[in-house]
Amino acid sequence: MAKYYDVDDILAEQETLPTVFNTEVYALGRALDPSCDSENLPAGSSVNLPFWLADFLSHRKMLKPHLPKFLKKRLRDELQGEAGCVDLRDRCKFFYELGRKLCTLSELDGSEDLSEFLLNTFTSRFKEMLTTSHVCSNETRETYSRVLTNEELELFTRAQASSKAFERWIYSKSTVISSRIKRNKRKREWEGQEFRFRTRPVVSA
Amino acid sequence: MEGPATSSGALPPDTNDTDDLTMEPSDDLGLGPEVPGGTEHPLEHDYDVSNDAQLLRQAWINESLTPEVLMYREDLVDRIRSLIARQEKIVEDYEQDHNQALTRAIRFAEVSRIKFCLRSYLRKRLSKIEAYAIHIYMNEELSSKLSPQELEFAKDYIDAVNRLFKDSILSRLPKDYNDLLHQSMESEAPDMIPEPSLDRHVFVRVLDDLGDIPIDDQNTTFRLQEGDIFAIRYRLIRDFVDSGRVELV
Amino acid sequence: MATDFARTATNLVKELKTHLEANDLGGSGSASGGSGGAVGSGGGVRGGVLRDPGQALPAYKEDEVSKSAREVQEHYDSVVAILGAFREENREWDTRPEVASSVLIHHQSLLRNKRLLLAYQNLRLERIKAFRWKCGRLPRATQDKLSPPERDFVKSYERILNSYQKQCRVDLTVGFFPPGENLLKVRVTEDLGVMEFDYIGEADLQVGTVHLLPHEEAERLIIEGKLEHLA
Amino acid sequence: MGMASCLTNEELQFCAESAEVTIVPNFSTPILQLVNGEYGPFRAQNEATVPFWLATLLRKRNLCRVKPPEWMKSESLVQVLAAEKSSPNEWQELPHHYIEIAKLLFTKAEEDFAEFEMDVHEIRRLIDDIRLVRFDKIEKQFKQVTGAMTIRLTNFCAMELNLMRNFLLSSLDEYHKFSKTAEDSVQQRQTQLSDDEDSQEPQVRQLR
Repeated sequence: MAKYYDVDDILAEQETLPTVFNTEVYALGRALDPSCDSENLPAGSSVNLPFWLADFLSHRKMLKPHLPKFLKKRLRDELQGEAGCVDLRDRCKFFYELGRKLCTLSELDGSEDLSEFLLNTFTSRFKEMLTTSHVCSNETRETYSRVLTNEELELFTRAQASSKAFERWIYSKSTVISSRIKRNKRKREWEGQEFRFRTRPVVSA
Repeated sequence: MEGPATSSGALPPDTNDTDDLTMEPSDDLGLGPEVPGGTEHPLEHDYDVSNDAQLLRQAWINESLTPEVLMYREDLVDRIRSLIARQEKIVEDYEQDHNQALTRAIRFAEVSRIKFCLRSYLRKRLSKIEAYAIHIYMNEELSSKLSPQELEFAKDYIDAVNRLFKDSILSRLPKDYNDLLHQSMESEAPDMIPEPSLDRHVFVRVLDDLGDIPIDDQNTTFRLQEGDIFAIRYRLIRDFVDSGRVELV
Repeated sequence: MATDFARTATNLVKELKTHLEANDLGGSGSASGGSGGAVGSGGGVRGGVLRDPGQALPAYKEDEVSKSAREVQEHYDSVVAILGAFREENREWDTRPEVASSVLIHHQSLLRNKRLLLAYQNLRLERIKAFRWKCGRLPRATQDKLSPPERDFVKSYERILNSYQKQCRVDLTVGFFPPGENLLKVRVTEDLGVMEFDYIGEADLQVGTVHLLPHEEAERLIIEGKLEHLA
Repeated sequence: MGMASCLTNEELQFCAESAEVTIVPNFSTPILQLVNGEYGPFRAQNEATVPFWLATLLRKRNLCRVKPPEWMKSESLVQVLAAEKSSPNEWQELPHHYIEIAKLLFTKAEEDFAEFEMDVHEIRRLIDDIRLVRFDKIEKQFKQVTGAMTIRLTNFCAMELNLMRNFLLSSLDEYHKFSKTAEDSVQQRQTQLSDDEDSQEPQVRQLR
């Protein structure tokens, strides 16, 4: 897996979706569903599972996955109308990433037009972001960081960073190199490291 | 003439003494292949690659902007190294010679620029090698793109990271699940190895008419003509980077 | 709830990620990827100076890692117990869907925990390297936050990096910023005594004094916070 | 979103400093042989061509005047600006590093413009205008991006590309992921039909 260590990918797979078990599950009744009163989880139980587990079991026909609430018809209709300002972050931080992953699930009802829906949503929101991404007020930025999904926020922040870096560069007379760390002189924690200088101390102070 | 308006500590020579600006006899100058200098090229062609310093600069830019490690430019780096050494020697030799102060400042500036490119070039490569060490090391074709030193670095790096993962995490896991290449004994092929995404998009400039290249499975093609710049999926132009028919911008 | 199957490790990763984002070193990805980034344009999203170098890396959470490892062991024990029971009875466990699903859930939870734990270690590893490239060697405050295996790694990393640099006869830990002028104007913020430099020879670096020093040698001292670059 | 591939603006400026410029030296010397090539011979008051970094070094020591390049003449800038404004989908050809070069000249050799009868303020304003008009056009154009595609950006300049790099390229990456997902899910549905039978049984046989 090329993205084995990718933390965003990992966290996207932590998002949950409703599932219905096709089989009974031996000895995990309570663990899967706290309201279960038998040792085994009965077949037909509805359980919310993180994607990483639902995906695996669904491929083995042990459960049937369902669309998470935020991808249900109602929200989709809502998004068709005014995609730009809908708070997707609240619904799922990894809206697109998880959405795309759901597209690969077999047996997921309503997944046929899911990829198209995701694409359309991204496209319409992308345009809006483009208008504001390079120049925008602090308030807009604030609002944005509350409603954008992780993927969108990353794009937005990157665009902002590029603009800022450009402004900094174009208005600067010369490049000033600065330290990334503020040295704490009181604690002498920075002392005594044997840095290998090419510059050779001749006389120590 | 005015005194040095400059911070450099290198005093400008007396105007009467202009001969001091002359460099040493030309047999003393180990310069790269004799390619006409940039003077013939108008500004519009400031990207025209024609000598080692420029080649190195472009190699550094390519390396900075591609998702995967490119072919190591062994000959170029070797030539650059000896150029640097020679120039540094000259800078050192002129240390006491005030008549050569400007010459020295110029050479020092130029060699600093070249050293910056070389370091950045090698650093960018190392960072990609670190990120995809196992992927590269397990693939002969990719390994062949590394210098012997880089290959050794990759191997040592893999060892060091393996040891870290083993000591801190894997040693605490049950035996069927403590491998670093396979998620578990169930995995038939290694399924834990990070690799670069060749589907990332890049900006390229076409240096050579490449004709129509396919851009998807549906036989759609795209014409790449000399001088054009594109935002394009890296995979589509991958082969042209090492052969120098496109460059990253 | 099934999410409990990896909760400890998930929190470990989430918390570390949040901490690292709040204490950004500027620039993204592996720091060895180039130009220090203090003036960087690219990934340096949140930017700024790291106020407290001690926060560059949070302490290694040994307790949580152990706890998660214990959970892994429990999953494993469950699998072994189930398989053992069936072997004793000489029955095929995988013809029993309710048992198979249980085994698969344990199995998948094992993989998940393993991935999270490794991701946790890998995130730390990346930060340790980034710090080394951008700010020089780790300060004491950070060294205390390393686990013993991490301390070993730091040593190994220094060693292989040195060996590479030696073979290539190049010092990669300087020259992160494109050289503009030969000499940089700097003010000394920490007594360094008399040092010898390329190009200009010796300089007496007493606190508060101003010097013109060669770009690449001055650069490292600036990055380490011993000199201040004056525009 | 993976390792960021980028160059800093300072690095771009560094690249721009390798481009050549005309200077009028006030000293004379035979050919200057450098790694980069041969420069000179220099004769006082005669034009010579050197890379920007060398021009800057000499200029700082008051050893030359830097002659702003032809394309910076206000007449040609006025033309460029007009053309940029009148054609929303076409980009005028400018030196690849025009923004960096302009900045270099404005900061390092501002007084020299007058010596070549050029009005530095007017030129500065024109260049800023051109830059802004082009940025604006770029944003408009990218609104037409609606999917994974290859985009022709001929005549885009280094700094313009760098400014758009993160946003545009990452968006294209994102679009590509969408189209790939669409393909994959179609494919998967097809294979699903064929092996529905075998996969009924849980696939865990090798687990010990």
